[in-house]
Amino acid sequence: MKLKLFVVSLVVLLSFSIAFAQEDTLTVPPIPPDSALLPAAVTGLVAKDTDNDHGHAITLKWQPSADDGAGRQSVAMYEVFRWVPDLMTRIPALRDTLEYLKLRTGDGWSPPEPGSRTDSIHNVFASLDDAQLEERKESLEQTISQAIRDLPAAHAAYPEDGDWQQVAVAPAGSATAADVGTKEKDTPDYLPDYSDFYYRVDAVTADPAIRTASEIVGPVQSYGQWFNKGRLAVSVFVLIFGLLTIFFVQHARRGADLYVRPMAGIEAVDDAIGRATEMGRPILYVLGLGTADMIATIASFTILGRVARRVAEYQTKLIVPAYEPVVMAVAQEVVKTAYYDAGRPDDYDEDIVFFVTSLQFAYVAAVNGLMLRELPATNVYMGKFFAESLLLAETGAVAGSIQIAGTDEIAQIPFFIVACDYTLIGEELYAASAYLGREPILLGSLKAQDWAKAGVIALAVAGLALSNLAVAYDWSWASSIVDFFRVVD
Amino acid sequence: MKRQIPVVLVGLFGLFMIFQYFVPHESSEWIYEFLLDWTIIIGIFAMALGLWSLYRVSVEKIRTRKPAWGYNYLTLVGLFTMMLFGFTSQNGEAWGWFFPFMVAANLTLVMIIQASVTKGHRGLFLGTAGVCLAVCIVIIIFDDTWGFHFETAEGLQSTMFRAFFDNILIPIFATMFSLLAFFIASAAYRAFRARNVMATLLLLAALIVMLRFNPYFGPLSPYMSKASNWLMNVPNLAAQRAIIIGVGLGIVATALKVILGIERGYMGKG
Amino acid sequence: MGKRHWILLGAIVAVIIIAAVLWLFPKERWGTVFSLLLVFGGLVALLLRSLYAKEVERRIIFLFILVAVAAPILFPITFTEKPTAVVQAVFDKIENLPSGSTVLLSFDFDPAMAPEVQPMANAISRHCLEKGHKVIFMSLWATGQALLSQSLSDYILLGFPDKVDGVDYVNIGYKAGNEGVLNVIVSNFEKMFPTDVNSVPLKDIRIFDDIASAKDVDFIMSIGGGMPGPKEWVLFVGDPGDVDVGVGVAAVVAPQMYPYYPAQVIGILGGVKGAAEYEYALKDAYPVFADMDTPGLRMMGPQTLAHIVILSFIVIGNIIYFRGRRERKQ
Amino acid sequence: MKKSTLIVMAVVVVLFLLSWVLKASALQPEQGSYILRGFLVTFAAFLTLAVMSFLYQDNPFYKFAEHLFVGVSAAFWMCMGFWTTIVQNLIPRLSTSLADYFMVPQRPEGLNLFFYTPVILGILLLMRLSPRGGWISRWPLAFIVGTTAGLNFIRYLRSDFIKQISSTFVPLLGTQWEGIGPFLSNLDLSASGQLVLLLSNWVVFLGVFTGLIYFFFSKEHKGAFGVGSRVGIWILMITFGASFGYTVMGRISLLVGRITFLFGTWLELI
Repeated sequence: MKLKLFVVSLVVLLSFSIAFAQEDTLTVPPIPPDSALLPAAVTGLVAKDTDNDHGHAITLKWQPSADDGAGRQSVAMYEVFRWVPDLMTRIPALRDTLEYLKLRTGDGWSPPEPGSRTDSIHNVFASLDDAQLEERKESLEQTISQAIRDLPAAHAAYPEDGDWQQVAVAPAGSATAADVGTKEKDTPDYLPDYSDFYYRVDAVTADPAIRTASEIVGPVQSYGQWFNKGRLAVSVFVLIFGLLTIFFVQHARRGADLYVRPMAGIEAVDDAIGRATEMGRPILYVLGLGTADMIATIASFTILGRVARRVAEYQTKLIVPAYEPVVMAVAQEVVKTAYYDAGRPDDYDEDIVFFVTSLQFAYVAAVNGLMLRELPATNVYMGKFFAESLLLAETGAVAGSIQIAGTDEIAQIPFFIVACDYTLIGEELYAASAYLGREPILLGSLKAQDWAKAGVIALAVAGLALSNLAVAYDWSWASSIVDFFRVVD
Repeated sequence: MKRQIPVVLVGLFGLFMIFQYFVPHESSEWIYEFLLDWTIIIGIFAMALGLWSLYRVSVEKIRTRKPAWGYNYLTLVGLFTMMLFGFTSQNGEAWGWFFPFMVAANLTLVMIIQASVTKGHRGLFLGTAGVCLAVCIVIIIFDDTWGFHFETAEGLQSTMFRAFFDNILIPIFATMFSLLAFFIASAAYRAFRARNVMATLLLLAALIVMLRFNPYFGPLSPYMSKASNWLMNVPNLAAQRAIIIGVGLGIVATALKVILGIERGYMGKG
Repeated sequence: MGKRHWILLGAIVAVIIIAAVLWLFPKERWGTVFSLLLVFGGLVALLLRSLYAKEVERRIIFLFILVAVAAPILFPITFTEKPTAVVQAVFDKIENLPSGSTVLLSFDFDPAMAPEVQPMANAISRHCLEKGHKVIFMSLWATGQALLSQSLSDYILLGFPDKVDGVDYVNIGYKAGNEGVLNVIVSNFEKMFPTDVNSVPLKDIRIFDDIASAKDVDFIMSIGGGMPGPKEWVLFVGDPGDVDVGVGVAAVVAPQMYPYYPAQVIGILGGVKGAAEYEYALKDAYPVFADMDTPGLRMMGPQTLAHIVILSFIVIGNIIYFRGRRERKQ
Repeated sequence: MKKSTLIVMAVVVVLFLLSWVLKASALQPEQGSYILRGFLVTFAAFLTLAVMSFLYQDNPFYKFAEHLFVGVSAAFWMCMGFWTTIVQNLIPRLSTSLADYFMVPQRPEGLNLFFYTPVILGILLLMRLSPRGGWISRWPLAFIVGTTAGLNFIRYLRSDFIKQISSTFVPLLGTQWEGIGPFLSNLDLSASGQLVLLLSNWVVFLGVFTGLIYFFFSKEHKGAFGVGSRVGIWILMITFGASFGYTVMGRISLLVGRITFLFGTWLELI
């Protein structure tokens, strides 16, 4: 009997001491039901700052437990724990209180429902007047921002005043997980950079109570990188293409004669302006539905500049209805300069370029009306076009205008081809500005574009050959080259 | 100087945007997000420019008696009315003096337009405008069935704004769009003629795809749809890719030229 | 024969045909038969006329299109549609996600495009809700927000009276900024959408408890056809955020989406045809939807007739061209 | 005005009034302002028909719809921009009292004085309106163009260029490959689906190859190069034809939508 009592008290004492000993490190049930069922712990746990990111994240790697997919096959998943200082868990509560105070001091506040969480906060502050509330609010704001500043220090105090929290879960069979926080200080998953983090990984069985913790790793700090290595391929392209452009532009500046193939649509522009002058009818230039930040629109501005200059020289009338105010502002600038350059500043009128409206079909309705009433000799459509392309081009055809179009919007090219006299397809739009100006610098960049295309073809052929051979002969180095082009986002 | 600074600005911001792509660091992200927000906000300010241009060109058309000038009153009244609807809403169920207010406000606008387009009688028109404006102000002060706000805690509240949207904007917008059904037929009729190899290819491809879901070809139908799928998926994929690569290159080259200051057409110098 | 004789002959033939139709067909088919006769008779007449190389005036083409579209609306004709692989892929994705997953549906279209893409938007919304997914509705188009709210309250939610706003679905509406909006939400929803359309702060909405950014969503479906639209979702959210994106697009944009399929886009619904196929798949899989309104399937009648008219005009145009060329040569 | 014009006008007015009365009386049993709603539905139908009349020729009804549309849509777009961007996104970052006034929630990150910068840039943009300060408006334009040029440079280089190239890396010889395949696999025209698959891969590859050749600007399209370029433009044309044919469906749907409105909502025939 005495022995029995002794054993029982010993067990109780032992379990207490285990519980005490584990309080700092474990939040799992203190007594493992049967140690024989416990899975083997993961080994070789390594925690590192996640690469190629802005910080606020840690990547963990480990060797799977011996009972994961082998041995007893009891591991169902891995749970990643991070040691979190109490200060960090206190911040959301402080923030809730602050939120309450903000609502309370703002307009249209009504008391919360009894028994709710807000109600318990409300009870604390119920008796305070407005001035006191304001005071509390300000001090609380300061407390919170101070707490956020103190986070690294609190982390450094490990293992004092803190607890383990689960931060990520990985399925069985995995050997890596990431603890990704945000950089937003006012969100609960904020993860401060340059703070000492400690991690451990639990191998968990189907019964969540049966688990084994790994060794604790740390301290490890997260920080942002200054270069994303996953984007190396892009940077190589940027460099090559930039250098090519600069090289050919310099080459052209030195007076090299560069051939460009004839393009019917471009040559038609000059004829069209002459035709308009003869007929005494205006030229309609439509910049499309793009905004000023789209490159197609920027290319269109350049073409507009050329056309406007020619128009100014011939003293023909130009009409440019704009879809977007910023586009309008830029186009006015372009046309104005063209008139000045042509030596006819007096002919310039601020209303050559005007704003219509920013709703697609309202714009089309107005431009269609314009076409039938002003009967332009020539319609030029350059830039971004959407569904309205055919509406514009068919109405222009009915009005008997010569029509020249250019867009990089693939879906609309067929309609322009069908309804217009000349169409610039895709990249031709971007080449057009160089063509019209015949400036060596711009032609130089065309040359760079062609070289890049040749490079693309070569790369595609090489890549094709490589990926084929890699499949056929199982070459891993070949696929690693192919992988180089798979850009990390 | 006046021309240089913008070019420098373009280069500076352009280069930054390129660099930030490779720099995952927080500070670069931070600036990047700011810049994106800024461009949106600046764009909104430009609306004032657009509205002013619309107003001036419309008034100019009325003044110079351009073809269909009379309709420009309609444009301006529509603009002004919709704008007032956009900034006002009912406080309760009753309309009160809201509609008389709208009439008076629009009369004010029309009188101001008249004053700016006529040579004589300017005083008369301005005087009338003043009277109408006074009526508006009186209504604003004494009528509290509606007020100057539009969005409240419950979301969009202006009944008339919604009514105009549903019954004027939507019908015209959708009908304009539906005109494409007619135009696509007339364009097909006019252009799809086997004039040369290119036109014939265009024609044949269009025919095959249009026949794809026609149930009247009996046993041939599945082949029609397979052929059209093949066309859409294989040659189409190839051509799209060629165009996309070309366009991508064109965009990249143009963007680079803009950033490096080689291409200045958008600044009126090219 | 003079002109008068032709008219007389025509009148007699017309009377005979009308009498024959009235005699041969039941009353409820008269409308269909007459409209078909009108369209096809007219086409045959134009075909005969084209042998003399006489051009057709464009207003006549317009008239034919109008009749070909209007007639099957008044007197319906319907067909069955089997889903193709690209459509099935979207259906399967939604079907195979575990119930309770979060799906983001973006209504990136305006009233004008609505007839074409609204049917698929409705069908997909219904599918997601029926499957028990949590749905976030939004729009990148100013004109899309009103449409979205309207179709939610008038069609989609009618079949799901027990779904709770903020728990089973949420409508966060529209923000200006086009792809700028996408750039922001790929890392943070709340920054761009502080509240939903009812001004409820996002942090008080249950769906957003574990959804901080578009990256956390299980599946994104963008329905639209312009800019910004499906393509931007792929480039600005799907790719950088590594989220599965499906797209529903106007027929015109569909070929443009193919290069992104299946690496960057998991499936494509193209135009009414895509909607009709999806509706068919949905009806097939869920008996609940047996009586569902199927605008996509319904619209295939006018489609078929209008296609025939356009094809006929292409043929007529070519006959005119070749006859004309021969005459010119002579 | 011609006599016939007046008659048409009169007929339209009479029909309009008739429709209004009938529509309003049809709506009567329901609650709400049925006179207004009857008017709005009739007006929407009138606008639909007015726009469709453009197919016949330009006419006063179309002009009416067009000018109204321009004005109302410009105001709509302005109001939406103001309420959604300025009020909801900008104001909460600038001032607490303004945010309270417009009843928008405070941003979590609170005030941010950096957002005065776009406001200042926006105001600089408005300097265009003054004849002397126009040059300074180029600064914000330069900011927008520069930022987005850099953004587009990277974006297109990556998504439309490098990605498209890397997706061309497909096996032309191997058979165990399963990549872009799923949509090609429904192409079992013959017993050996693999053969078609392989053929398709070759077509894609050659299509991209020749398509790119067509876009060469600085080399004369002669000889073998000329043949490549010709094949390239043929493949482009096939694609455009197919794409045109594919679009027809969508455009017809739009017309179906409008006609459904006329027959259903307005005339209640279906």
